[in-house]
Amino acid sequence: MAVKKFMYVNRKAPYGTIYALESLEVVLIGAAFDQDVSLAFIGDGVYELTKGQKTEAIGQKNFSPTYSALGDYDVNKIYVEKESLEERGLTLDDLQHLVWEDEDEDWAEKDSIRLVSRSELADVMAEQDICLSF
Amino acid sequence: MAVKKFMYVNRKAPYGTIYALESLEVVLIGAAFDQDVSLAFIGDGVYELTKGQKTEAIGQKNFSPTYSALGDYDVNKIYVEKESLEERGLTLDDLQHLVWEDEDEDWAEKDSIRLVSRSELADVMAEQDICLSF
Amino acid sequence: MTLLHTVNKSPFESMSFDTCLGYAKDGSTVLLIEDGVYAATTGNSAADKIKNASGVTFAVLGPDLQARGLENKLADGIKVVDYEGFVNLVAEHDSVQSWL
Amino acid sequence: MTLLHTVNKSPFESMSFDTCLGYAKDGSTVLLIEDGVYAATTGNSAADKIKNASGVTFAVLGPDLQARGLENKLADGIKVVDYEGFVNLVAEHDSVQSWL
Amino acid sequence: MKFSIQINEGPYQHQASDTAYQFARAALAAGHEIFRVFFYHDGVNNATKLAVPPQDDRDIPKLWSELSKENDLDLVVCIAAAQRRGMMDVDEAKRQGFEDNNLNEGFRISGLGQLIEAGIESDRLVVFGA
Amino acid sequence: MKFSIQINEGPYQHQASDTAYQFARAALAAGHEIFRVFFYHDGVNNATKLAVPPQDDRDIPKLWSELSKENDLDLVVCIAAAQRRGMMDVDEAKRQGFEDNNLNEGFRISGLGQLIEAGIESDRLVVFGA
Repeated sequence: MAVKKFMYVNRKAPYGTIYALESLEVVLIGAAFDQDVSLAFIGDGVYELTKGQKTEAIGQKNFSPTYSALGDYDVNKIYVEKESLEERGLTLDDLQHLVWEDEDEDWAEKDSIRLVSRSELADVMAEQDICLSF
Repeated sequence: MAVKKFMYVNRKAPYGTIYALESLEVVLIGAAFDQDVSLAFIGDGVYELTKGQKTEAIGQKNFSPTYSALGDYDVNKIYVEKESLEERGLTLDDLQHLVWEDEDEDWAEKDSIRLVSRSELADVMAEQDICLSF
Repeated sequence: MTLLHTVNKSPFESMSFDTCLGYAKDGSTVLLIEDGVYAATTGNSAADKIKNASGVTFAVLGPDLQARGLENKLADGIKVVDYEGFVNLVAEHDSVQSWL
Repeated sequence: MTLLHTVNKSPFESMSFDTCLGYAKDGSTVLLIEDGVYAATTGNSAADKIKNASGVTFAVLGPDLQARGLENKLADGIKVVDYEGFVNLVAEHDSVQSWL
Repeated sequence: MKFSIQINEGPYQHQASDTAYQFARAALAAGHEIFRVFFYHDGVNNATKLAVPPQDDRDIPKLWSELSKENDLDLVVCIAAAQRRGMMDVDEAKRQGFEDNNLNEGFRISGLGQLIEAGIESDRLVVFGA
Repeated sequence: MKFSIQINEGPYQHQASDTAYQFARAALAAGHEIFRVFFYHDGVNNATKLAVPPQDDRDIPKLWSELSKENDLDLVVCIAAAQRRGMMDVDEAKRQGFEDNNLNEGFRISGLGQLIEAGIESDRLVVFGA
């Protein structure tokens, strides 16, 4: 069976609702299926990737470290929408630095996050077979 | 015990979510408690009052006729925010005509809906003892 | 490849509709369902945005528009479909993105 | 009488914050909680709106701001409270309106 | 001061129940009284006794149940909302002919009048929702 | 054509499950196949057998259960989401030491892999949520 293009579209902030966490759980399970996987972070979804999340006082589990493990699962196409960051007063420096190791280039460490414009991301989205929305 | 001012703040459109329906259920039960009751319709809440709702095809119960019964429950302070109507391209003519009968004036029929500006409604809200939000 | 976008939120309370328009490329279709149908009505900012989105087809789920009492407020140029029409739109496009 | 307003939605996805500002009269307090805390951060349109809302006190729930990793982005003039401070704000005002 | 709390959303999906719980704990710690916590809409789902969240996560229904036990809190689940969504205590389950029920200890099912009464009897009502 | 459906919200609170149901019926009527309906997030609450909605209202969990029976639909409830929210079939309830369970006929509990498989095996996946 041919590999399909799966895009996980993340548009919700973490902790206020569970979508971000349960979306990540699908990504981790889905990684075992050897499909062509992309993650898109749009709108408030970009807040899922902020550095320095500390959740003790709200009584929830901090799941943000899991994003940095995605590279180990061969999930390394992580699209972050430029306009969404700018609208929120954020830059890439406010987000975690996510990397993966490229087997084909002697395990060279490469950036997983691709900062793209809305228009560029729209092109990537239009090429998907499956868009999973949460 | 002194009568308290209760305001039911309705900000959600009907059918897409259950808040409008279940809010109305509270209003009907609450009417038996002889408190000073107001309803505010703000934002998408104004859509709760549109005329001509026909819900057969979506499989849900049309609960909009219940609003016209509120007058019989002595619920007759129904504030509709002017700015919210205008932003949506609606006028009072698009809404149900809600009335009540004034016992003190020989059961004269009077309008229940009070079209008010955001600023006027803010003043009314500030006088409440209890704001119930759905 | 062509994409079917669905929007189920009011354009007056949520940014989902605006975000969707940013992703709706030429040749794609935007289907308004549930509380998203309010964007299909006349005399407001959503109607203007739809008019300006050239190259994109707009459709609205009739049952949801009827339920909300706004059939007579339908803006020009928006196709009304029933659930069968919704199914057809899904079949006719290559994939579906739901702007929840 | 004074009103405590709470907002628990992001100002970038929902209109709740804007609507709340329209109802926040002089002497009232707006408390940002849950996803509402994003309005308390710098460098965006929400920060400008807060700056322009003179006569209104703004507070943010610290635990929610920390959880979201944005303590260092807190805009000027917004008071940080913990859950005890939230309780105190409720007690100090005559009633509470939650902009859900 | 006497507080009441209304919760409109179920556990986990939204933060509403978490925030309400932290608020309730802080209010009790500060010496306030909580007259009632009223679970409405999907909020009724906080009353389940069948939840088994992951071990490294909080158990929201259990937290409420324990807080109730420690502080003699009145946790009221709206019956109309509960029936729609499948929350049943043992008596209601019997009445409906079900062999199973799912209401946790510390919660009781009652009518919407309990919410209005909470508004009348309390100095403040705070609503948590989505 | 082969469809799959994902439902992210519970019954009644949001229209998601209603719309998905109408969509599924229309798809079947038009001769399409539905490979799977996957209930995720609060969507797992659609699988309850304990709901008793008002008599003049639709019974959403029952509608799904009946549609499943008539069309041999595969209704899958995510186990991780279900455990958080207190949805239990009889086997899982026994494993967890509960005397009660609440999963309706026609639904089965399984893992998230079933959602990915649905995406792989189907021509289209449509997500309904809030």
